[in-house]
Amino acid sequence: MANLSLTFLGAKIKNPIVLASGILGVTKASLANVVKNGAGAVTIKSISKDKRKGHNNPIIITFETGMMNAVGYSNPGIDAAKEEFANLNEVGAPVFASIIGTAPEDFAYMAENFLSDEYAAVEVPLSCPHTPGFGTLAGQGTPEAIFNITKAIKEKTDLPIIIKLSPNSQNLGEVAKAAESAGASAINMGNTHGPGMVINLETRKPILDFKVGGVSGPAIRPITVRCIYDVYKAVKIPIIGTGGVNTGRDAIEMMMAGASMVGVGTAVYYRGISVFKQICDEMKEWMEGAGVKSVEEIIGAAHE
Amino acid sequence: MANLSLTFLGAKIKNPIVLASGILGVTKASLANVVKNGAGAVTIKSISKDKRKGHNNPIIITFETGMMNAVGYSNPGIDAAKEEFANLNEVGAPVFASIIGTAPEDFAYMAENFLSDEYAAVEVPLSCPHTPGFGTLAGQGTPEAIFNITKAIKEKTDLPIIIKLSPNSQNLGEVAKAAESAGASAINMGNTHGPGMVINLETRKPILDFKVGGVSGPAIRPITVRCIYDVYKAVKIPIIGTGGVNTGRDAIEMMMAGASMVGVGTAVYYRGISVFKQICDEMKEWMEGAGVKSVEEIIGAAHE
Amino acid sequence: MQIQRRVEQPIMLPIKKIIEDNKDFKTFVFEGQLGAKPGQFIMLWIPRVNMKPFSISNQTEDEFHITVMKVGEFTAKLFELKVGELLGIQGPYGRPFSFKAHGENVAIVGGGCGIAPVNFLIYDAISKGKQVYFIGGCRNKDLFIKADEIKSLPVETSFVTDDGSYGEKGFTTDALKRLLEKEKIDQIFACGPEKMLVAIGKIALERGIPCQISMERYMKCGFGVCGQCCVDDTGLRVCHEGPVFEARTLLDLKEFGAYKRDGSGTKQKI
Amino acid sequence: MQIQRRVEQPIMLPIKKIIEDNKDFKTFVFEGQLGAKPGQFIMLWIPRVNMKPFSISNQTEDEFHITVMKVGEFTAKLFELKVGELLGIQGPYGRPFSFKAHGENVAIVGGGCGIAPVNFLIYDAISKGKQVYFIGGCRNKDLFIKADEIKSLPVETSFVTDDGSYGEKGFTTDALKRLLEKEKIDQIFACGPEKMLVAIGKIALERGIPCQISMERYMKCGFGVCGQCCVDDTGLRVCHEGPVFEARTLLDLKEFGAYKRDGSGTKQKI
Ligand SMILES: Cc1cc2nc3c(=O)[nH]c(=O)nc-3n(C[C@H](O)[C@H](O)[C@H](O)COP(=O)(O)OP(=O)(O)OC[C@H]3O[C@@H](n4cnc5c(N)ncnc54)[C@H](O)[C@@H]3O)c2cc1C
Ligand SMILES: Cc1cc2nc3c(=O)[nH]c(=O)nc-3n(C[C@H](O)[C@H](O)[C@H](O)COP(=O)(O)OP(=O)(O)OC[C@H]3O[C@@H](n4cnc5c(N)ncnc54)[C@H](O)[C@@H]3O)c2cc1C
Ligand SMILES: Cc1cc2nc3c(=O)[nH]c(=O)nc-3n(C[C@H](O)[C@H](O)[C@H](O)COP(=O)(O)O)c2cc1C
Ligand SMILES: Cc1cc2nc3c(=O)[nH]c(=O)nc-3n(C[C@H](O)[C@H](O)[C@H](O)COP(=O)(O)O)c2cc1C
Ligand code: FES
Ligand code: FES
Repeated sequence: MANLSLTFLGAKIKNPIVLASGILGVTKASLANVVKNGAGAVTIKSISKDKRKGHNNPIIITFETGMMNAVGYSNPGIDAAKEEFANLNEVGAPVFASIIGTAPEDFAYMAENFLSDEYAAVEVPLSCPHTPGFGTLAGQGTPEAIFNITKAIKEKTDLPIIIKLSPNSQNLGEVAKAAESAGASAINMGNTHGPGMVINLETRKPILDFKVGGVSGPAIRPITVRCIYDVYKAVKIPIIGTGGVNTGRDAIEMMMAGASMVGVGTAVYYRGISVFKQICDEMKEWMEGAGVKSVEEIIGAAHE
Repeated sequence: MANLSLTFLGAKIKNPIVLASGILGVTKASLANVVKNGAGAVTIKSISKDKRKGHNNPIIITFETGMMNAVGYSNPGIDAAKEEFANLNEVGAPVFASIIGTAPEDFAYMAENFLSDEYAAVEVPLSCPHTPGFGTLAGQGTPEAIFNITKAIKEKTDLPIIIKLSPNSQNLGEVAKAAESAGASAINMGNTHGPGMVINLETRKPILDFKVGGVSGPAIRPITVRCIYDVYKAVKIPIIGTGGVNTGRDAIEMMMAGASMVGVGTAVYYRGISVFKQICDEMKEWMEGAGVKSVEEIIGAAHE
Repeated sequence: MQIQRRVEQPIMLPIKKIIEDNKDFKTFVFEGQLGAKPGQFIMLWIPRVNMKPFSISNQTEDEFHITVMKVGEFTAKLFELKVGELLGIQGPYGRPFSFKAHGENVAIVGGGCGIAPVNFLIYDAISKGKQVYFIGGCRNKDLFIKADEIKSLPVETSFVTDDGSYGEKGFTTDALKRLLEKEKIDQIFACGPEKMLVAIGKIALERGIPCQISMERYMKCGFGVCGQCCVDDTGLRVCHEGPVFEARTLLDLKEFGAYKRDGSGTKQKI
Repeated sequence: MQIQRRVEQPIMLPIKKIIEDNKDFKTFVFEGQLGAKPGQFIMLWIPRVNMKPFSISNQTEDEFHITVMKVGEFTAKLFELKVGELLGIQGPYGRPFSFKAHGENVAIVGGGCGIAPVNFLIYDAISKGKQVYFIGGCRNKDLFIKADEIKSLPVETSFVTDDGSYGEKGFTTDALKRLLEKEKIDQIFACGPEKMLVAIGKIALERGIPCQISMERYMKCGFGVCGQCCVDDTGLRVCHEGPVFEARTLLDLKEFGAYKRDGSGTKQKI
């Protein structure tokens, strides 16, 4: 029998599929529901110090080949979120926190005051393409910014730190190395692409209220694969490959490019909430056909 | 009756759809065939001083939502190309040249020795993501490089210069302004995205011989639209919007974002060579329904 | 005209007609066959303003209706619009009401705003040959919607108001209990204020009568991705596994009748 | 097993069998139903080496063949491979040969390497109840492929070699002319060296006999995008509007029998 379990950042995980941040991650109950539907680990929706309303609706649309979102980091703020995400053992699988801020101090504050050892790790997206003050719109994607923010968090928490990168980074290798050298334990490659824009012809207006939004889903998979491939060449820390995975085949492709775990978000739209189980079943089927016993064997296989 | 004709860089063109460089552009006869199939203008495959073999095959693959190519600028070199593209009046519509080089001097050489006033304009891709020595792999996409190359060409030709940009440029506005201030007459926004990678699971190897390739087709449209929108805000010179257009609806969306003409390449794969006529028919149908008399009315309409 | 949707983007339709139900309610009529079922909702886009969920309050061969109560910024803006102006329609979304194959007598309970979605259900029930017992409740006469319309249908109706200004004085729950004593009811459907829904659900459960309830939660995407509408402790998505649920499913929820979350995810008491 | 393709990417298949036709030719057999028609080709991928076009030389319920002549780097590499090794198959591509609805007697002419694709056509013609007159030509006996196989079929055969070492001495054109004098031929099909194809096309045209010819040009994508295989002066794509064309279409081409282009687009005399 093909074995999907693996060790990631010291934790034993039953399969490499992790719920990506921002999809079905508003409540603990929803995370538990995702685990019931087959995910090996889950990531909470990103939390900031202060409560955020986010952008007006529409915040998510789809187009012929993918999805676009500009949620704008809506979240209830640190206090309500701490209450929401307590007793995480009830979720049934490792939970990754996700924290955001506009300056290194914010991240340090979040690390100190929000995190707890109930989380398996903390993920830090420095790569959102559609929220002013955050991510690439705030220059958080440069090697310097990444180094400083990672360091600031590292001083305040013992949790493994996962830095989530933007596929737009001009020199991904450098950017990933900056995270590694500042003490990050893993890279999440990566966030949404673009941003993109879809215009409604009748009104001649962009549809998303923020006009532009990060692109996810099938449209972005090949570029994500290349990004993972580049990061794998540059750093030794493990990678969560995220972006456009819809099937077991896609997940295996990400792992061959260098991912140890595979993030899944938009696929919930295309294949329903049981997509986590579906992907795992498809991976097992492929592994059995190919004679691969443990999923850990194929990590980085495309580099050989 | 809806009118698709427009004036672009001083030339009267029967419709805004232009064949993108590198698709069906190896021979003059092929360009004429594309015009017969409805294109308003055509662009030749990019030509370098010396003959180039390009990358080994596969140079083009498709994936679920688009296409990836790493042709590697195969072309017969300046002398054979001059012979190939003579008597361009036989093509039946304006022809844009496309020249490439590894240094500003190469571009100057091509401008001086390859171009003729049979061309309606010269396009200069500084944005190919998959050919060592050229485009973004050679740093040709920075504002400085764009400025210098445009200047060098400008000194050697009186043809209008179209600078073709990469969607990856971190600051598109700046990059477009560099071209404008160096004397470019138009921007082509843009080249392929990524690059991306598709891995064959059985062999655990990237499929494209160059491993990575530029992404085109439906997958990239929303990001292209946003890029056009950004460039339109930054410069006064007209824009050719290229990337992911498949239908008349898509072409109108590009024009509302700010494009004066719309490049079409990969759609030949999805809808056959008559795609140029199909797109024009669909544009006319939409214009008639929306009461738009001239296609020039909608350029940049999404900015109002 | 069949309204076709390939992607989750609004389709622009002109407002065909506006019916002023009363001072707080308007019904907006659009042309086209939406293919919706009773209990389903659409996301309504006022371009560059916002997009919010509204139930389909009726549907014919070539028209569909939504009935809106003015409660805040978005609905106020909507009330300013005139016939002919374009609105974006996205959907229909969600799990609809569904009739059991056997069971002639159905009780349909609508409280306040909740009369809108069940209005469509009443028409559907009639067309399927059900005997409909409708119970409508409101705070007072002025707030009632669709009362005359429903009265004109082949339906047994009873109306209640908190102050007795229309129909009997009392609550829908009282009326429902009276009905259940008199008639053998095979299935109950309800939509309205959540406290009322809890009470109705309990009445049905106690008596072992199948009951479907439509509930509301803050929605953003409307199609099951953002997680904004998930309920405790099951994590079910109101936009996708709901908005219509079996009463038992809802009564088992920790948050049903107790609290909900706003657009930032912050809990609010109900 | 039906081979299914959703995207233009190679599907990996193990070599099931290798037949050594002669010292320069090998036939590679793969398992699976490709759904190809005679005259169509596949792109064959040797992983991380290159990908090149080859015609389907036969197809049964559960197998298909390609027959390859060793001429350069890629084909030499291919000749080193063993049964069981994986090759990438992409396609089938191109416009196939097609029979006219009426017309019993068909002449099929294969010259050298061109015998490969017409081998498949012969089987197809027989299964459609045609009377097949096959003319095969080669420089000498040692280069012939499929001769014994074709001879064993219910087909009238005539073979010619430049040196008379197999069949008669002479060219396929001579044999064709002799055949046309003897029999009423309704349709001619041909594949082989381009100078031969020009001559055959002319013979057919002069006599007003419908004639389809398969030609080769340097191919990269194989599916009509790159433009590498376009011919002068029509710009038709050999990979897409061809490789099988009506003889008239080809004889009208400026370049047919005169020149072709290599992988960089540089013209070469034929
Ligand atoms: C499935 C569903 C069906 C609905 N059907 C109808 C209907 O048929 N008729 C009708 O009048 N109303 C309906 N609503 C409620 C309607 O969406 C809100 O009244 C409307 O969004 C209020 O917007 P506002 O800006 O005017 O008010 P606000 O001032 O923003 O809010 C007023 C109240 O409306 C609710 N609300 C606001 N935004 C949302 C949102 N995005 N999703 C859910 N609730 C929200 C909240 O409870 C809030 O307290 C429905 C809601 C849901 C979830
Ligand atoms: C539609 C079509 C069907 C073909 N069917 C067969 C077949 O059934 N059996 C067979 O043996 N050969 C066939 N060929 C030719 C075959 O593709 C070439 O022999 C092969 O590509 C040679 O590669 P190489 O590296 O061994 O030789 P090289 O040294 O690269 O080239 C030798 C010659 O092969 C031709 N060639 C090389 N590359 C290509 C290419 N990409 N496309 C077209 N021609 C090329 C050129 O004429 C060249 O001069 C076919 C070609 C086409 C276009
Ligand atoms: C609706 C939506 C909301 C998202 N919100 C967040 C977020 O809050 N934090 C974050 O790090 N990434 C966020 N993302 C990005 C995803 O985590 C993921 O990186 C991206 O969608 C690519 O993966 P996918 O194609 O599997 O969806 C969001 C994506 C979507 C579609
Ligand atoms: C097969 C192929 C070859 C290409 N070759 C070139 C080229 O030589 N020069 C160039 O400027 N762009 C080249 N491009 C990019 C296209 O001109 C165009 O910018 C891109 O494909 C996006 O448009 P599309 O989605 O309509 O194809 C090529 C694209 C493809 C698919
Ligand atoms: S509103 Fe987004 S999941 Fe329900
Ligand atoms: S081989 Fe590319 S168009 Fe024919």
